Amino acid sequence: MIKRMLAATAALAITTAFAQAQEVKIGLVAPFTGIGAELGQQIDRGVQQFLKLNAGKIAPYKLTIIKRDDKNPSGADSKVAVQELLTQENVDALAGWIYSPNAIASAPVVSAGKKLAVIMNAGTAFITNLSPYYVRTSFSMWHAGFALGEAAAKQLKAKTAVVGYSDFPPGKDSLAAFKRAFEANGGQVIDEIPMGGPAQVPDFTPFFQRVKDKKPDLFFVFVPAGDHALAVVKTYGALGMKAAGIKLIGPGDITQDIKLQAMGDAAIGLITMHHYNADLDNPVNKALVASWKKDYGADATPDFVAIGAYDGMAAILHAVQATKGKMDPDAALAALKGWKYDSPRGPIAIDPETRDIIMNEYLVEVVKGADGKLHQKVLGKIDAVKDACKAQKIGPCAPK
Amino acid sequence: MSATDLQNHPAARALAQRHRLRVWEGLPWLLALACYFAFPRYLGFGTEILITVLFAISLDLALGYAGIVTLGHAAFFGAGAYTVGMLAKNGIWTEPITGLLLGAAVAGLIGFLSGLVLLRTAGLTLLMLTLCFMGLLEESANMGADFTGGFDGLDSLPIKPIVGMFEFDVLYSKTQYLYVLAVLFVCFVFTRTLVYSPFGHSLTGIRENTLRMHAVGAPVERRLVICYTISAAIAGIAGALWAQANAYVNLSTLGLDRAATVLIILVLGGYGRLYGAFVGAFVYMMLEHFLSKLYPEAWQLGLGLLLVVIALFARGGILGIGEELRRRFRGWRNKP
Amino acid sequence: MTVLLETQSVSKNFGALRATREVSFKLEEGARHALIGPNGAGKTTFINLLTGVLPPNSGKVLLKDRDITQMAQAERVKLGIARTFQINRLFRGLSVLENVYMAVAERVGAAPKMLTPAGAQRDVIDESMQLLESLKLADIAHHTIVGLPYGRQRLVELAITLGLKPEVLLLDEPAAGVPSAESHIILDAIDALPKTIGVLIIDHDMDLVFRFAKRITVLVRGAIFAEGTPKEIGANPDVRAVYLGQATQHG
Amino acid sequence: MIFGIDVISTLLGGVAAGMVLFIVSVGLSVTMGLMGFVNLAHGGFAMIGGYLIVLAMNRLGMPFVAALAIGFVVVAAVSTIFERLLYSRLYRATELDQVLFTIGLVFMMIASVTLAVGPETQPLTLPTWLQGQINLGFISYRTYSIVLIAVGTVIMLGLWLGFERTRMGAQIRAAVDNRRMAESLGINITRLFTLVFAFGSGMAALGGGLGAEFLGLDPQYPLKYLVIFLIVVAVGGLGRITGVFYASLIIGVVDFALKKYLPQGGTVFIYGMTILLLLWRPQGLFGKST
Repeated sequence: MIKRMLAATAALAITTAFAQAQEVKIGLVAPFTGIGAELGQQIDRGVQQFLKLNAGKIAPYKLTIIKRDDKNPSGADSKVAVQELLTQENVDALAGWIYSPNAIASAPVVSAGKKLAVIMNAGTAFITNLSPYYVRTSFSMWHAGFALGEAAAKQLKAKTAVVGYSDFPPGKDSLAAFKRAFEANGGQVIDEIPMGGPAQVPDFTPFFQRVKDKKPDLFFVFVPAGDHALAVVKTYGALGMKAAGIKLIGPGDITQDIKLQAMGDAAIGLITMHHYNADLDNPVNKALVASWKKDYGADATPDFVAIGAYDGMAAILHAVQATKGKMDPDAALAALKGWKYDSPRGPIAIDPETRDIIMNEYLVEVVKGADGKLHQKVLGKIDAVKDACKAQKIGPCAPK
Repeated sequence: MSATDLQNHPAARALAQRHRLRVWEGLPWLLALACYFAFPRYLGFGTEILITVLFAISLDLALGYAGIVTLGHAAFFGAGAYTVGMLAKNGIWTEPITGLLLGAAVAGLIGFLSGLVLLRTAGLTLLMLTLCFMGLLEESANMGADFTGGFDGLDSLPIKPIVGMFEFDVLYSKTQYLYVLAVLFVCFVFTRTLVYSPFGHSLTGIRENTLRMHAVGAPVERRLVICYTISAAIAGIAGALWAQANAYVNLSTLGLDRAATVLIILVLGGYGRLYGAFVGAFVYMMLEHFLSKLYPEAWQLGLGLLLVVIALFARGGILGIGEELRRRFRGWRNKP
Repeated sequence: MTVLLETQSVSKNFGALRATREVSFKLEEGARHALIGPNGAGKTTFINLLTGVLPPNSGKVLLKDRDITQMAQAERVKLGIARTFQINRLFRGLSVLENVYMAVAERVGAAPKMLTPAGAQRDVIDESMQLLESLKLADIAHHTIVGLPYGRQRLVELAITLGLKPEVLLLDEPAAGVPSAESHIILDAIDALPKTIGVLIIDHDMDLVFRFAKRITVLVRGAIFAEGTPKEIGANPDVRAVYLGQATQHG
Repeated sequence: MIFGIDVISTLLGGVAAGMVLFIVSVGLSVTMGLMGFVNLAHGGFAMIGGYLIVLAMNRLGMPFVAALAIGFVVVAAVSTIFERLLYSRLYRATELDQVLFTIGLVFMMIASVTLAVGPETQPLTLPTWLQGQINLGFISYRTYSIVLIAVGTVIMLGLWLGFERTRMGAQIRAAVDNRRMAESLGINITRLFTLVFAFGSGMAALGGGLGAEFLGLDPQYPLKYLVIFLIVVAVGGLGRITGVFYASLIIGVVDFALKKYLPQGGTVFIYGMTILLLLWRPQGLFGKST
């Protein structure tokens, strides 16, 4: 009797919920204060733009975003934020993570909480191995690094390269990826230079002077997106390395769209490999950039961080639709494995084996446009690039 | 005055009863237990507060009682945390309670050795030496990535259940909260005994006037090193708890951020007072957790202002303000 | 009479400044000895050499024929050398009783105890209180140092030193800053000390010096200028010229 | 060739970096030596100066040199108010209270700058005559580095002359060595403190602007560089102008050379070197030993 009554009440609750548009709660964990605040803002805007531009597809569901600040890469704040989102807010899915250490520290909580968790930025390759509920819509450092290593040898016809990197795991990942591909194609990395930590921008002069003395064909740099990249390009210009015939290349972190215009003419001629830039010519991206500038000002622009968030929301929406709003984690994950989507960065998919993203990589050169601003010109494209680290089971990426 | 008069002199009585337990001293513990039942969904955050209290107590012993001005105390927090982390990650030692003792031993040893060398100096030189020593450890942990996990740290530490029965609770941190509370209680009782002992009294003497302590024949340097070693060991326990409760360890346990924050917390609560650590950690972390979300810049501005005001007008921190108010109230009440 | 404390041609230089020059000095058991000299004569430096605050550049310091030249300050205190400071050095945030407790606890070896409360050391408290009573400080025993008048603080300084039960007592201007109405308490306290203790006093107050001392050493520019009974020193024309005359001039 | 282009370019780069350290830190050293004040907010004055200078250039179109002068004057004036109203109350306080007070000030400065200007790095664009490379005959090197070396040398000579040859300099030296003695000689310590503090903060502002090319400029500046400024002061010895100068150059060159030749070492060597130096000479390399 009681059982039947309960069932009836439950059924009633479900029907009312449907009538009111079913709410799906998403916990968004990112740094909204501190040194990463600018990146947190890009995440937030990427999410908001997706909700705005896809309002028609989201109905009849209602996606509620609950933001939590994880402040710094210590891990602790992020973990507590995830705990509280799961236990206090009872969220249906988690998303965010700018910093890799935070995604790593949160992994056990995500596993215990049994909810879909979409990584929108953190790029250390092996993170997706740490919890079966992690799905990544951003990138791993291997995507661009490995592809650029190949292109450097084949398209740019370089024989020697020096690698400079910020001394933390994404930097080391980048170095490993680039070196592996570059040397497999006949190039040689003649020097590897750790250039300080990610927390503060160092004076790059001594490192760059070392590179200049080594006279390589290419100088591959990985530094975290943001203020590091500005200093890199500035020092590159000031030391006259371009004139000395050393080409600066790297993943798109060194030409992040929101920092590009501040770099000035020193950036002209920079060559990067990346999955996104705001100048990409496709209708989805055009619509996004236009809406972005309308909402946040003419100087504002989406960048690859924002795209990670935008596509992350697309993934969550797909899971919501596939589970009819119930967000049962196993069903949601099953729906996302092999999911394909037409993103502002071009076609993307989720690798069913690794839950990591498959996407195009673009070889890009920085040029000065007729409008006097810097733009990114696509030189070439590689289709459907997988995270090479997990694809080839290298080091920590090999499943345990 | 006769001998009994002297024994019953208010000063003698005050000194003889200084260490007696006051009724209100049970309050923090009751409150902490009440929170366990009242806020079961905030225990992860509560665990962080309790660990910070323990860390601040360790600093109070060195800084508040012995007057060792250090900006590098996170060196010992990190030493304890990495001891637990590295032993657990490599499957060498995963039992939690003995893990705490190992963390304390390693941190204490580092405290003892560095104290032997560094505590010969004072003032700015000591401040810089403790700071640089911590920087050295942090940078070593960053570089020794094969052992320490570098910037990413060591994750998913396989810590065994407490006394073989209570599993660590990943989602709600229930077990962690009670475990940390119990360890905090034990460490607190020890520290409280220590500061009211003749040894603790002599530490206060060193803080108040080092030259005079030499002149009454106290082995000042040895006392300081012993105190610093004990303080480091307790900080090591706090760090070890952090690593166990979170099941990971990373560079943030060793950084200037943590060292400066615990200093601010202690001074905010009131140093040299034992309970300043409780008040400071609770007030600071509650404000940070709930206010900083809403007004990040205003929070930092307000925190800065608070520190400036305390440094200028209320040298005893929050507890100092309380004592001052009580004194004034009494003076006012005793007036005819 | 046995010699308690002795220096053998001790010298101390600060760069080019020769603060102490080859001073050979003896302090005997039961001595009431005064060390006087004009400003900058090196009196305090000499005390610092005796107590081990400074190491000498050359020469020896002996305590009961034992060479203590290299010994640290704290160890010398344990052997029975205690001093007061020219400027008060007290535990300003603590009560008068707690100040004296510090010294007594060190002397009886209670200070290193970690696991029993300080308040449980009844013997230390009782002894401290009796000492304070003898210096007429018992009524202010619970006062914090900060609020006390300077004269009272000076007495606490003496109380701490007496709490060490020294065999050799070095008093650096013990009555400086003490109102004359109270200075007799200090002299009375010194008079009440066991007769075996050797006391060396440094002071400018000639009344005090001549009332107290049985022997006087005059130090000028770091070296011993004259030594003798108060009568001899008072009658020594050279001393009058370099020191006493000067002192009277200055008032 | 032992003294190859390689070594010379390392020396030039290191000395230029050292000059920036010197210009920022010299005020900190003198105020700490003179007043015994642990002023952790010194880098904050450098940041505020840097912001004034960059904003004056970027928003008002002011030329670089004029902006530097404005930065110096404004920060010196503002710091006078700080010194009179706030710092002076804490001259007799403990180190801990001074640390707390100045950390509080740093937080307030960071928050104010973030609120007013934003959290991002402020780009400094040097005038064209300072950009690019200059040919010194035996080597082509970054023009701005050479200019910085020249400017730093001139400042050092000026300060040295001021310290050694003027009445004021003599007063400062006397007060650093023995404050009580100086006071009894009738030197107006209060006025001296204010002037020195203002001048030191002004120098920091200048350093913030001149060094922005290397050190960048964002709200976290005062905390990011706090340790290195303190290292320079501690190694140089409190209140010693020549000491700070040599310490800055040593640290600048050693740091630059280590980064260039041993980048794997990170900051370990600088920390290690500082610890050894301070254990060897607790008063700093050029400080007065007690």
